Amino acid sequence: MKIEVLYFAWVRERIGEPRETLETEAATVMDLVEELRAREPRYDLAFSDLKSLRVALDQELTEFDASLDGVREVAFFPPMTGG
Amino acid sequence: MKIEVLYFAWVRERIGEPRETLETEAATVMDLVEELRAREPRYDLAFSDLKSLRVALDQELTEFDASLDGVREVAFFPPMTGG
Amino acid sequence: MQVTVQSEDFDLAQVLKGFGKAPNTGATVSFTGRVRDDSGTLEHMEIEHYPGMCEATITKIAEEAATRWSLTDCLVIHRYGNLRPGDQIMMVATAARHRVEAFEAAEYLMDYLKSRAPFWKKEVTREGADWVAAKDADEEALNRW
Amino acid sequence: MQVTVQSEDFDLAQVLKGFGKAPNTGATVSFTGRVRDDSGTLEHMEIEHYPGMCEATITKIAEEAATRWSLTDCLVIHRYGNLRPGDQIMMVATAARHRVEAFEAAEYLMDYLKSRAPFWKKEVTREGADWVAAKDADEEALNRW
Repeated sequence: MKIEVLYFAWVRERIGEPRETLETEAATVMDLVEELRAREPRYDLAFSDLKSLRVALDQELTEFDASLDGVREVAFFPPMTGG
Repeated sequence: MKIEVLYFAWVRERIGEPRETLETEAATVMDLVEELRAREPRYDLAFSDLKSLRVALDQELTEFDASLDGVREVAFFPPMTGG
Repeated sequence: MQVTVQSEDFDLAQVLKGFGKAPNTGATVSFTGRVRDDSGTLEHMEIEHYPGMCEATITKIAEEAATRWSLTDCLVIHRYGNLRPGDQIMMVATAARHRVEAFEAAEYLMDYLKSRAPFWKKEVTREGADWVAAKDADEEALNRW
Repeated sequence: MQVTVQSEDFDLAQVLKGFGKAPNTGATVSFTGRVRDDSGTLEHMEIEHYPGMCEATITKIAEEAATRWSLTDCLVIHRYGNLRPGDQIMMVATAARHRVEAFEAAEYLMDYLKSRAPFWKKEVTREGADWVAAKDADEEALNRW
């Protein structure tokens, strides 16, 4: 399946781009993360500490064990600092 | 001694005037209240329930047992409802 | 710090224009109180005040808040006289480094103004007139500080 | 209810002009956040945001506040882009019958915006640039609600 992946803040800086379209068979967010980490060191570095990362599926905050079934947009970013 | 006495809200309405200058030898607020109550029924009515009254001496909130020594202005009023 | 007791209305927009611009102000909070007409019969509200004591009491409350929360700015405007439903009664504004300080100081000001500033409200409705009674809850609100 | 995410500055005075005038609004609270320069070396702050998710998340938070505190009006403006010390970052405003509701709703909005709205701040100083880390205290602040 085709999935849109977005990166924000220092995740974006480590990976070097704000978004990309991926072809993946990953069933969960965690599977996708493992797939990305295996690709290149910059991904491995960006995802090295999952506790300092958040994930949103189709613009809704969720957990790393969430299913990617039917999802079009995944976003990875550090904890938000709004306000 | 001469003392300025002020009344506010329903205390003012019951007594029928906003302020008066009194000649008194009362030592405490309580003494002054007793003196006033003895004067006329309208004062007696206004001061019939001291728990629903507050008193300020020289514009500072205080208690009914406070001394009038050196005080120029006494004010009686119900609990405040500012804001 | 600004403390004003007046019968005229105030323009919140105008008042806030120059407010909270001191260096290192990260948070500004404003509160505005208006006359409500819960019963649907209110013609106007009379606000009686104790000239002199109002200004002195509010200034003292504002100074305490400014010290306790290290405010970078603080402002209180309170009106007296005849007000109609929807009219502005009063406002407070606080400026501080962080949001919690600005919020707490504004709530402190409001809680103390309610029960300690010498104002009295009388509601004049088509059925008659009545002094607004102080609420136990307003007195109890002071216990949190 | 109004939720706006924009790069342009906003005029607090202008925004509050029409706010909180619904019948039976007794209390209006506004909060404004500005860029502080604690170190004295801040050149600017970059606010990155997630377009779409920002609006959706803030709208959801505002709707929850509006329901929980029976707000008569509610407004959030949040900026993104490059801001300088003293610049306004964001504001919230709440209107309700009583003061406690308006204050609580405004604090709720702020607490949730801090930790749930997808914005990220980067401080650019003369010495370099650093992402502002989320504070444990901000996450814990959500527990009171």
